[in-house]
Amino acid sequence: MDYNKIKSIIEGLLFVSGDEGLEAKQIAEIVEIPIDEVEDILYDMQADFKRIQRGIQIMQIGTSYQLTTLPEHTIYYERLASNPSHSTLSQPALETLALIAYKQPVTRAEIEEVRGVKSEKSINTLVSKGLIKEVGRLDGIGRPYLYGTTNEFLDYFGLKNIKDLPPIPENLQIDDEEDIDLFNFNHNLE
Amino acid sequence: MDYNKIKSIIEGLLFVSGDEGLEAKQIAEIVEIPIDEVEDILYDMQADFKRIQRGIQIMQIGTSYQLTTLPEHTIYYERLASNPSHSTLSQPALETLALIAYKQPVTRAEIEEVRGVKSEKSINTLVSKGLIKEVGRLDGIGRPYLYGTTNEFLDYFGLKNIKDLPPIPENLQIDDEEDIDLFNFNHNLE
Amino acid sequence: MPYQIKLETFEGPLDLLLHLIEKEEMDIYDIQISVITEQYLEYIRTMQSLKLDITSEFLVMASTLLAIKSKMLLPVRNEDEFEPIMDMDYEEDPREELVQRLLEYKKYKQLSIILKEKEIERSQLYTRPMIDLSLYRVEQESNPVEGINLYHLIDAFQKALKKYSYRDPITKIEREEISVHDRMIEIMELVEDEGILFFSKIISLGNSKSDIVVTFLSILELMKQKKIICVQSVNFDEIVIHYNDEREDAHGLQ
Repeated sequence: MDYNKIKSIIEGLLFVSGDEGLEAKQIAEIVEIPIDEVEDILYDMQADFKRIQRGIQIMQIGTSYQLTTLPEHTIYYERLASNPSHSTLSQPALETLALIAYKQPVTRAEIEEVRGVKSEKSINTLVSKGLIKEVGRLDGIGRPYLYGTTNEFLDYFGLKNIKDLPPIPENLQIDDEEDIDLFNFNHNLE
Repeated sequence: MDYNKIKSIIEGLLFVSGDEGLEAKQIAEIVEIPIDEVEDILYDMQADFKRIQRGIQIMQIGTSYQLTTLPEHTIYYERLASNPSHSTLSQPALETLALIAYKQPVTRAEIEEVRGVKSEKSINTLVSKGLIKEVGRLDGIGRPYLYGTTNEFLDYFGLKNIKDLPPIPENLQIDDEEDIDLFNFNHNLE
Repeated sequence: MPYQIKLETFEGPLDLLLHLIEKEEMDIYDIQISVITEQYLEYIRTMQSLKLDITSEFLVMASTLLAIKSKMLLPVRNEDEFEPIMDMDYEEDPREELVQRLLEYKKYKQLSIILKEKEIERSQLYTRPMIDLSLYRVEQESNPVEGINLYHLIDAFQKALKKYSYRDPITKIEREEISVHDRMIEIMELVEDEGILFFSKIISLGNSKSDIVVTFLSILELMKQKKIICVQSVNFDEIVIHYNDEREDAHGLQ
């Protein structure tokens, strides 16, 4: 089949699949070409889209692909009434998620050990948002659950795969972002 | 603004607006250019899409524009629809069915409120498959139809009655704060 | 006159300690324990005086700090009183474990900030829902829900609610909300139909915080009007809502 026609079909398939995305494997089955060829074409299409200034891009999330808008045009989409933007995760949930993402598979006890606070609620929130899941159990007392991140986690943060996570900062510098005078309590507290 | 950039933004806008499409007037307001210019650009884009063998097209319906698939690719969408990784009901239809099952009787507006997208198509599909039906009308403006599940729905899922539906797992997160253990400081330090 | 004070909240004791160390511009490897302990306790006392909840973790850390502080005051093992504490054996530094915990926590706190940035970047990309493929389905299926079971249904329900909670609350302001009055009628209908109702069940029917608040207010109002009776056998047990038979005019609501 004509190379451009395949590209055209794949674009249509990605369009139809919307935010569900499509696996390269599915595309291969539908278009009836080998999977590595599909991957090459997708890679090629990503470049095409950029080159001819298309208003959408092909994003890879894990083994699946989906169309999204471009970050530099966000302001225009915000002007449309229906805004699908994410609600943001709370700080406790983000901390818990960071731990799970980098140390997975990890138990709740290990998370609480590092964070120094109970983390059950954050874990439940993350599970219910589909960002983490139970990936097994640890042998040993109580056989606690081990948690790991999901494909939705990758999607939520726009990561190709888990290795795409930003590296752990090497030097831990003390950052003085917040300068709140907490301890000026010489006022009268009543 | 650069002509190609405007095209790119318009493509993204049409993509994001989905099945609802966009009026030329809305596009003009968002991109801040005159409406006749928008119409010219859209006309131009339609030609571009054809020329470079894009997998989607810009369709004009009345005064509104939307992106749609190409009729000559129908066979591939049929394959996608019957691909084993897709269940018999599409994800939108399944979500709509789930909402109706758990929240019945419910109006279309309520379903759309939760799903954040138009759900008329899904509702029609479900009605035509005999899974849901109109069960009454709501008092109030427009007297909208109320939908509920059918006996066939119960049959298919092997339920005696609707109360047999499994409970939704308890993960209603009122907020993300951590568990709070109440301790009275006075009793504990010293 | 109401007294206002700026009090930051911390994720936990480690978060608070890091803040104090940074504020004092201390070297994390050489924490002045007595200064930090003092400030830490001061913070807890303030929370207490403001009637804020203090979690057990904060108190455990307070005792850890006090323990380290007292160890630091003990004479050094090799009896050289002039030897500064920092020259002690590495393992002997009572602060060592705490420092390691702080560093480990700090690492993940920084990573959470990176994730936050990624979250924002990603939230600026828009997409569209999948097209309903049933239009393209060729063969007429005998079972329209072939391959779908109840768990798919629950999953779909949760996904729908998840999307709902993802959407920008700013665009949701004019959302139609159920009034307390309407919710009271709904609850009465449910109680009359079923005889009894579990509180958890009613609450889980709602899907937003305001829904839950409305439900809760409705229950309180119905209790006040003696239309329902709520029973809870022990603390944290299920609250059971009963229809109040003894009241004849239980139906009409004002």
